[in-house]
Amino acid sequence: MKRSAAKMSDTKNVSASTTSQVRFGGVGGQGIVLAGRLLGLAAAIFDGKEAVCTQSYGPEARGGASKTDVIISDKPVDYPFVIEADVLAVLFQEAYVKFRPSLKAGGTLIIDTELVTPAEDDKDVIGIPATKIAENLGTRLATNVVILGYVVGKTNVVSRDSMVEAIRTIMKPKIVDLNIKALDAGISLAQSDGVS
Amino acid sequence: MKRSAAKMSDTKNVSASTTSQVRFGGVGGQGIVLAGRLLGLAAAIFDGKEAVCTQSYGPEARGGASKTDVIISDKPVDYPFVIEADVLAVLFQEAYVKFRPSLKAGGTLIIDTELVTPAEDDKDVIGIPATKIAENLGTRLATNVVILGYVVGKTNVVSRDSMVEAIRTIMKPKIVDLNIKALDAGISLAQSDGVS
Amino acid sequence: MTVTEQIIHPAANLHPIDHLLRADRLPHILCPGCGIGTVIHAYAHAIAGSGIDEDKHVCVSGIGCSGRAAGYMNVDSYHSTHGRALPFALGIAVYKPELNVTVISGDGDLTAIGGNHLIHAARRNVNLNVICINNFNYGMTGGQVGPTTPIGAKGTTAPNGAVEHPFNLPYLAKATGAVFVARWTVLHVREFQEAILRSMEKTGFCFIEVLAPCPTSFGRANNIGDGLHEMEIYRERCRIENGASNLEELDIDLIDESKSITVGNFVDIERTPFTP
Amino acid sequence: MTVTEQIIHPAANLHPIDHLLRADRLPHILCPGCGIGTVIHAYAHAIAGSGIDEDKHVCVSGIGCSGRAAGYMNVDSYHSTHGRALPFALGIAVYKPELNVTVISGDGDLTAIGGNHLIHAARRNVNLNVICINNFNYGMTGGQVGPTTPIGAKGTTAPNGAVEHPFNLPYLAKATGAVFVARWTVLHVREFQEAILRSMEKTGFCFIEVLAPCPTSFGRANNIGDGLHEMEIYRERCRIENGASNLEELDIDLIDESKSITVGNFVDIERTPFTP
Amino acid sequence: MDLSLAQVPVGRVHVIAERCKQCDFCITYCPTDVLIYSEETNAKGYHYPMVAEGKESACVHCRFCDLICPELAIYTTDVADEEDASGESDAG
Amino acid sequence: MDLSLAQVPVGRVHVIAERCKQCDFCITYCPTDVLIYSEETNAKGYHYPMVAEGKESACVHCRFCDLICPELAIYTTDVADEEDASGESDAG
Amino acid sequence: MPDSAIAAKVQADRKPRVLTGTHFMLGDHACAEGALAAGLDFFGGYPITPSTEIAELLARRLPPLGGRFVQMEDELASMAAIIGASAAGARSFTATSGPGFSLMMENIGLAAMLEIPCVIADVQRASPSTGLPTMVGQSDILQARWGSHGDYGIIAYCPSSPQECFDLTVRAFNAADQYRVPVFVLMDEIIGHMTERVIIPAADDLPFVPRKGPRQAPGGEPFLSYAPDEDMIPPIAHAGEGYRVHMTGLTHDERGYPALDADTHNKLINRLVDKIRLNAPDIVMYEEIAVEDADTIVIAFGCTARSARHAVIQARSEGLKCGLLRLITVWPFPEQRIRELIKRGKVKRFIVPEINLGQLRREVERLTQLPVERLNHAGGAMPVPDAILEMIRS
Amino acid sequence: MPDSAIAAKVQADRKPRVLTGTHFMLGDHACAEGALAAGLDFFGGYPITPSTEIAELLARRLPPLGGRFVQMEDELASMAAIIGASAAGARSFTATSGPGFSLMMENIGLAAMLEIPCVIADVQRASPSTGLPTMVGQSDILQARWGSHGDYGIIAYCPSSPQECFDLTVRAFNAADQYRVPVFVLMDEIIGHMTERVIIPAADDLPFVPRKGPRQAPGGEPFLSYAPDEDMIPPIAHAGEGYRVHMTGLTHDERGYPALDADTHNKLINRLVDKIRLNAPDIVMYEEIAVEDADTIVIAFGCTARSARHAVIQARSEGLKCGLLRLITVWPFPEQRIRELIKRGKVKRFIVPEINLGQLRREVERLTQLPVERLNHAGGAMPVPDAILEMIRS
Repeated sequence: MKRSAAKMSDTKNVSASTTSQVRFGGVGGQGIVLAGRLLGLAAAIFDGKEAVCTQSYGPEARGGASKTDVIISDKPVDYPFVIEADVLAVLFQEAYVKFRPSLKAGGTLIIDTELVTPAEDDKDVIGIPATKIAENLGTRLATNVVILGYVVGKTNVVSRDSMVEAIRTIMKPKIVDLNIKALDAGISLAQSDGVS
Repeated sequence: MKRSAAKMSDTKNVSASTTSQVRFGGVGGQGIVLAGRLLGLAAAIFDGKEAVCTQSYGPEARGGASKTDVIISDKPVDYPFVIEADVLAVLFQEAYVKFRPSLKAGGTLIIDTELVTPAEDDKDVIGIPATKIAENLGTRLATNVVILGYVVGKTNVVSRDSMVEAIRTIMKPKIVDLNIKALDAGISLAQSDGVS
Repeated sequence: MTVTEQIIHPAANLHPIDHLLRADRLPHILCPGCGIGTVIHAYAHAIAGSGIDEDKHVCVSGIGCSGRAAGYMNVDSYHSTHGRALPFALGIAVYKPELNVTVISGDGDLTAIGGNHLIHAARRNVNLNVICINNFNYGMTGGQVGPTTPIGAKGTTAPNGAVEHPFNLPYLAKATGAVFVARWTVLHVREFQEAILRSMEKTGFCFIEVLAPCPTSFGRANNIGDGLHEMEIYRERCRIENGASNLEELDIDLIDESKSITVGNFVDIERTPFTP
Repeated sequence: MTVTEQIIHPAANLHPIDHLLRADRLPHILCPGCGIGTVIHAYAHAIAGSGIDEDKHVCVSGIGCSGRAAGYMNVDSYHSTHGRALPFALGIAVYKPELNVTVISGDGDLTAIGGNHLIHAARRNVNLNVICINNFNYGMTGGQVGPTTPIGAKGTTAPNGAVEHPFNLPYLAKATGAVFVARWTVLHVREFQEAILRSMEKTGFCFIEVLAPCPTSFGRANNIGDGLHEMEIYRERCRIENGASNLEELDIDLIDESKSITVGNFVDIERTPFTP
Repeated sequence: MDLSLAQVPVGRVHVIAERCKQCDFCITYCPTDVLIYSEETNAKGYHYPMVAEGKESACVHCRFCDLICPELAIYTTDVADEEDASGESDAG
Repeated sequence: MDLSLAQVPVGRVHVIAERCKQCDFCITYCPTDVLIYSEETNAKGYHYPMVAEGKESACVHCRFCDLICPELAIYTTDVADEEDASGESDAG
Repeated sequence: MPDSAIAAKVQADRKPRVLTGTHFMLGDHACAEGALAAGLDFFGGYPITPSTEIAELLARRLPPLGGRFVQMEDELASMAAIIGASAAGARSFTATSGPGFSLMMENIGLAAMLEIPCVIADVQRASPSTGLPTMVGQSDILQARWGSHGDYGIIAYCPSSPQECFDLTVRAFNAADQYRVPVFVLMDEIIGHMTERVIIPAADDLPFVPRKGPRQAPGGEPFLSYAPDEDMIPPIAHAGEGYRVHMTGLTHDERGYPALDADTHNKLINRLVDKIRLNAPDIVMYEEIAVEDADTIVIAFGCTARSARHAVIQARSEGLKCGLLRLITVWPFPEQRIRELIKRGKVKRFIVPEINLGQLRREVERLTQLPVERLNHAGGAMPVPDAILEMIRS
Repeated sequence: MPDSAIAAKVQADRKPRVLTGTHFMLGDHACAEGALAAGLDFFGGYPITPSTEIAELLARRLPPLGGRFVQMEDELASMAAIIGASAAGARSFTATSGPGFSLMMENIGLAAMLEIPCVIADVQRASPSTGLPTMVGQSDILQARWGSHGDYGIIAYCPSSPQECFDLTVRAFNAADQYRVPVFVLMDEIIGHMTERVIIPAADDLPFVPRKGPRQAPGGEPFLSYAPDEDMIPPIAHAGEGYRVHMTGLTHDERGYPALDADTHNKLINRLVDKIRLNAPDIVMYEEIAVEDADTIVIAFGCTARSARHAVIQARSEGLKCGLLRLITVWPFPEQRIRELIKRGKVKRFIVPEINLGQLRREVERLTQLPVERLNHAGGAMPVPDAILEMIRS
């Protein structure tokens, strides 16, 4: 088809759509891009929602603050970046400073207590020992999935089963189980807070 | 000045201008470009007329028919190529075949008898032994100036003195005299015809 | 046995090798005494002698007088852009390894603007036969000096003589990885033809430099006279040294008459060819 | 004589050589364990030690991680386009011969896309000091193989290992005419610095290849681990042979642990420099 | 230069006059000096090679005139071959 | 590798902590093993070098840690020079 | 050993040529998968951000499928190599970004002149010069049309999603072969680095338009590589097929031989331009939302069209009479459709948001004296929906 | 020995830098003499028809005058070298034609981004690709504006005679230095290979606009290479002057340091474009004949303008109300003047003859809905006056 004319119905009550904007902030090598892709994959393929994942690259391959945005909605996602984050999860001090303003009032801020020290006046910060948990599971490389699990457990933006499927789809078989453990550790930690 | 607006008077009776279109036809290496530049130089600088000289290049450095056009007028010359030649001087058979049609009815056709054999039905061809004359002067390299001299003598499109000045201006000192001889040989041959 | 007579053929017809040339385009545009025609001629004979299906020969050229070579060969032939004959040919040779691809182009095309592709094609050992026609200058544009112009030789862009050290092409080809390297002149037409045949036999990057007269531009600028005079320089000063080991010493000095010009087949080795 | 204490300086301040760096731009963007910073550092020391007015030093770079070098040098410095650092620098050096122009760029920039300018600048013997930082791959774009990647080494565009024969850069530089040719590693920082000084003294085309770790891209792809591990490879396998005559045999094989890596100052000759 | 000959056959000279540009190569390098220039010129005005008087049996079919010719304007055939009545020329 | 020393002075180690990226070069290649990592990390989260306990007089000011450092994050001065009260550092 | 290497790769990677199914895929990867699905035979490229992921995926995927992946020494070589491979019959492809695209311009002109099909993906970044290599731009639009010297025709697709990166790359290969022309996939960094759902159909459901080959056997009458059919496209014969073709960047006759005269040139170049211009109705693609009664029409492409769509739908929900014309082909430009919309007399103004300083806007201005309002950013960021919404409301 | 060579040249050639006087001169040579008269210091070039005569003359004339002539290995190197020389303070120049112009595109973008002055002569030939190397074209007009990736500003002059080849080349060097921008002299083969009277004024009568240098001594506060004055042009400091400048093709701040963010990029690139766009009134040049009351206005440039002039004067003598707007600068395009002419309400149509398939015509169409009639030839021949006259009459 050369041309597709959208029905007017397409243009009705778009504002009714429910959309979650999730941002991961960190530094090259921490796997936050992977975290974002896992979340988006789980939403778009296994939860049947609409999802877009984007990331910002700096010139540094290492050492610069970078971010990954995931937008999840029940309607097609047009603008692919976070405008006001519902959830901001950060694993790097510079990233905390740079992206903190993008969290909407009342949004969920999650940090790794070992890697980030929030400003004194920063209220309602959820600090979790993601790195420690990952180390206890055998490798700090799983830190990204621990915090991802926490986001999932906290927000239910996607189902745990879909996350597991996403992990199985993307990751090498030999590290799948480890990462499912990391995921569940994050989820249970979130739920044990009893916040969600 | 950013902008020059021509007076309307500029646009009056342009057709009144007298213009001569001279074409030299030959082959790379015969010096027809030089012949054209000498003629244009004499007209534009030493006779105070308007003159433009253009040439056509083929892909061949040697062996292809090429031409040099000289337009001489008492008004600025706009279109720089021969449309209908008043004079056509050719030194190469292919050039004769290719450019003969560009001569206007009643125009002057000059050929080197040694280098060009005109079509049987071609009337009013002026054949001159330019190469022979040049050889007698010491080098066939002067053939181009002999035929140029004939054009000048025949048409008086520029003065002999201006031609001499042009030769002195362009040519290396040690070949100036030779070429003036060649020029005069052409001129006197033309005038001896008593045609002009 | 009868005595010889001689047969004058009409223009249309027919040299025995014409079937490998686009004979309807002859005579070609090249100047009297230019050596490029002899290279075209030798390549045609090499195709005929290669024992390889004529339809499997491909000729690629760049831009310039030598770049016109492809246009006269009656095989699949491509006249590409200035300097890009080698990557163009790489595309053909890599995609259809069954083809025998020969690049014929000039020194300016292959070593000035095309120099990067030359060293990388040699490094990769792409299966190509390269015939680099070296006439020591840019002929098509009227005789500018280039990276092969001997020091002191004149050109329109070096009216007082070239001051840049020229490339020693066989050495450059060897240093960058060519598996067959030769230098001949168009006067050494039999040896040159043999070298082309060898390059067609071999798999890998083969480089043949062939010196050719350019009477109209280089010859005139350097008082060499016509093509025959440059051929005479080759005859008088060329020294055949097949397998010469001292490639770094094979610079060409056309000006100093005491200097000899070494020609021959210099390199013939095996190295893994490029098959991505 | 007192015992040593140690002084922890605040971020702003101040290494003794900082005046030759754009210290306000430090820390630079290069990865932990990357060797490029050591090259920048060595070049700064060489400027200081050259005895040449700092204002007469010029640094030109191309594109890539190594191409960022110019941006950190507190001399007149130019970050040009990919592959064009050499002709850009030629323009400066030819127009202002009183300047001491150093080109610092990567293997990909100088020998892949920039290869033609390298061989022609060497052929002409342009008065330039070239520091070619060889980290065996394209770092900035994430670890693609290039013309210096050893056969068998992995990169994102050669997941099963590079199959192309790499350049032997000292041999290429010599074969095309460089008057000073050296290869060192960033571990040989003192010798490397001496080589830079020598190139600053000499008039003509000087080429220094310096091997530098790229832990993020090349190291990770080839299980070398971090920058220190690549430095350890240099320490274990480099053999110093100044004036080595067999340049054609100086290929680098990082993978085969039995192969040594020859480093040293190989060529130091005089040849008419390019002064058009 | 290698002008040695395999055997000494008798050759017939064939000239494609209109292709000739008078470069002199064939005339100069004929090992048995068979060739001279024609009186007449071709359409482009060039004199082309022809067999000199008295040289009618001198051509040894070494093919150098053929191979060196930049214009593909000359070649030779082996008279013996022709007597074997092999009509088509396979000088290539 | 040439790590030979001209003389054996006593050096003072200077560290610009915020530039360090913990590449390990200075610590590994210090000929007298003067350096160890700090407990604390800098703003970017890297541990930086410091003089090990008991090594306070071990630095011989060979400057290798300085020259090899990709970050210009460390250098040494000659204590003797300082006692000549030459304030400015000319390690370069 | 390279053969064994290929064998090894086949072991290592058993994935089929067409990854039929539903994926959450990076735009650059979707483009590369589209090339594979279209039957890619030869890739010649050079690393450059933000296009490198295309080459990296093909380096893994193409050789096990029997194709050839070559990392060339530079972009000039990449472009020349894909033309050469295509001259031998390969579906060939390269991917680059602005600086590399500039280096390819001379040989893009050669491909146009030789009428050798090839596909070039340009993942646009913030330009000019080195600019912001990792950040978005849409400023190669006019370069894609006019970047090589002289007049010639090309086709350029602008995907707005990873799905379109796949679909339009497949289409690009078909268009290149159908029209014997270089075809561009003009992506931008945001689309190339965006991960989203991509649905890849079954291999048999993919469109495939083969090249028109000779209708004569080799060896007979000379084959005319440049004798056009009524569609203005000549059949093509490839190296090694026995037709003894000649192709030259010089002005040439139907046989392909140099013909250095003005008339031949004028005839040839007009055909090169007209074969795209006059076939535009079959080539042009766009998507429309609610343009029927719109007094304000937003014209957008690439990532910018996503914000435009959001703004238009929002504005409609506020009762504003606006619509979106999303360009899928920027070249040929959908002149005819825009003239139709204007002729209806309902539209009062156009809004053209782009991540450049107003390149496509110029094309719209040629067609109308109605206000053409601009929303431009030189590069590094895409317009937020609210910025476009504000202009619609104003 | 090269020095002695130069000495020898000085012996051989005592001609002064400025050939004051009246000459019968080739267009290419007039361009080269213009460069010398403007104070050319460095030429880097590569042979290409029909521009080669420019390089050949400079090879003879420049070294004896103390300048540097370098024949580079290719056009990419030529362009990079003249930028480098200019960064060191040289008035630098290269000359080429279509194919070489395409190869220069990437580094033309660098010159624009670094704001390093340089002059490029493009002697246009029949294109695309190799085309007709020895025959005329005018089809690099839009490439000159859009050929490099991204948005940037340039200036382009189109001489119609050897005299203007001289005059406009002098002007090009001044404009390049005044606006810190690459400037093109867009000649065509007919003008370049035409010999006509050229009057060269006394050296003191030649305009000379120097570069704005730093207003501070070196060694003090950091010099800001990219801090613009009110005219939007920053002063420039050169290599070796002690200012420790840094220049990068990356997006940069006023100090010249990389600043990789969208806002800096947007500000910088808008200035690069606006410094030409907003200074256009001072840059634009055109010549008018009898436009005052014209209902038909012919817009032409280069060699085509000569036939147009002849046709317009002829038509006027026949009483037809027509006029000629001859463009001397094609970029910036004289938008303002054409809008003025339209606003007068007298003009009913425009005729745009060009030796391309309608490139400049597009610019006119952007400004008006009046008929813009085309007279196009793809290349190899210039329109005869009668062809234009016919259109005026019709």
